[in-house]
Amino acid sequence: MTVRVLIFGELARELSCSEIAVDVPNPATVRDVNRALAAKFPAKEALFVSARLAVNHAFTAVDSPIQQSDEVALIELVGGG
Amino acid sequence: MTVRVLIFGELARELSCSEIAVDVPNPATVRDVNRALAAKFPAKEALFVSARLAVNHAFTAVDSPIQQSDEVALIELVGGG
Amino acid sequence: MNVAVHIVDGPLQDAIKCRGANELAQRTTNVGATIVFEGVVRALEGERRLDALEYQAYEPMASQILTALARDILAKHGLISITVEHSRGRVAVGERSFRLAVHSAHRKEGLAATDEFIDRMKCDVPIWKLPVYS
Amino acid sequence: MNVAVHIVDGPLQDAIKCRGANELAQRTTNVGATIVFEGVVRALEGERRLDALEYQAYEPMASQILTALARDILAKHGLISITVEHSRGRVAVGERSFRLAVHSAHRKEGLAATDEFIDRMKCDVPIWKLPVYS
Repeated sequence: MTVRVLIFGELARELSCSEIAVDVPNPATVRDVNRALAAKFPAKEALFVSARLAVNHAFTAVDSPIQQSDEVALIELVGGG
Repeated sequence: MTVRVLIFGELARELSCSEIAVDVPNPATVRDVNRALAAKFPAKEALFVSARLAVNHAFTAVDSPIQQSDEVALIELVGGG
Repeated sequence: MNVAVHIVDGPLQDAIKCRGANELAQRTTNVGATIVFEGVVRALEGERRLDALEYQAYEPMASQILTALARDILAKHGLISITVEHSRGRVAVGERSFRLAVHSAHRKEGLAATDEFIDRMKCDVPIWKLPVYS
Repeated sequence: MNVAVHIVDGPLQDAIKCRGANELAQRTTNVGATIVFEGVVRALEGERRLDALEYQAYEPMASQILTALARDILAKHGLISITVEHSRGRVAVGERSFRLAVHSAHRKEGLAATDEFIDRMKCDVPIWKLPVYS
């Protein structure tokens, strides 16, 4: 299945987009999404393989299941304030 | 000679006065003033013998000389803020 | 619980602080210290001169995480209230993008809470800043 | 040096804070953090209920020591400015008797300076407070 991952900040500016679509097995976990992101952007593998993902607006354990309808967001490199 | 020592706060309220006159040798040092205060109020000896005194609005070493015309103030038990 | 969180478009204004600054202390006689921390956009980011920062907030998660953080800090430090304001969108150099107001019984817990709140905000709250260079 | 000290009769008002809060940050583009700490008179002193505190300041020594302390803290922590206001005379419960406003480039030095300033003020500045019980 295809999961869309929202991205923000410097990363979104650098990639010139605000979301990344990745293909993952079905069923899939948060960890599968991290791995699919890392595989899609080998130059950013270290960032993506360990990046914190929020699922439906909450930080989620890496072995949590992911549905296609979930809202997934990459919460990394934040710098509020 | 007689040296007048200004007092403030709870101490002034407790003693119902705003200054204490003490007799010290001439010449005298700050330490002599502390000792004279302690001798005058034996119940408060521990406080007075080590109390910080300001001379002419500055904290002063205990072996500094004191003149009769100096403005001496007991700066202890402060609690600003 | 006395926690309020506001995500505001553009720079923060004086208004809320001036209007409400002492109201709580006048009502609840246990307030002994109030701390207002404000973050201001600086002209230099590394070596380059900035015009502004552009803040992106991922809502409603940003407000939710700020609220959860404020509640946690309030309970942990035994505070009386926390109010948080954070800008989104463009904030020019010299303008304010963040304000944290803490009411507490004593100074020490208020200062410790302020420090911890900002540390944790920078780790966990999905708000990003992008430099707008001169 | 950007140090200002004011001994004020009675409780502190909002005025100075609201008027000047962001002026310095707008003028000098290096300000990244402003911290305003206010001390408020609490209703309880130990077990007894208060109406007010009566502050006695030994002048000009109080202003001189506050100024020396502010200069020392400014230099030690590399701050941009410090403004101090302290009441003398009667300040009722819920009213403010002390305000410290610090401008700094970053948060950490501003918070450390705030804490150290108040600790040292309580040791060294000849201002006394007397409880006025209900």
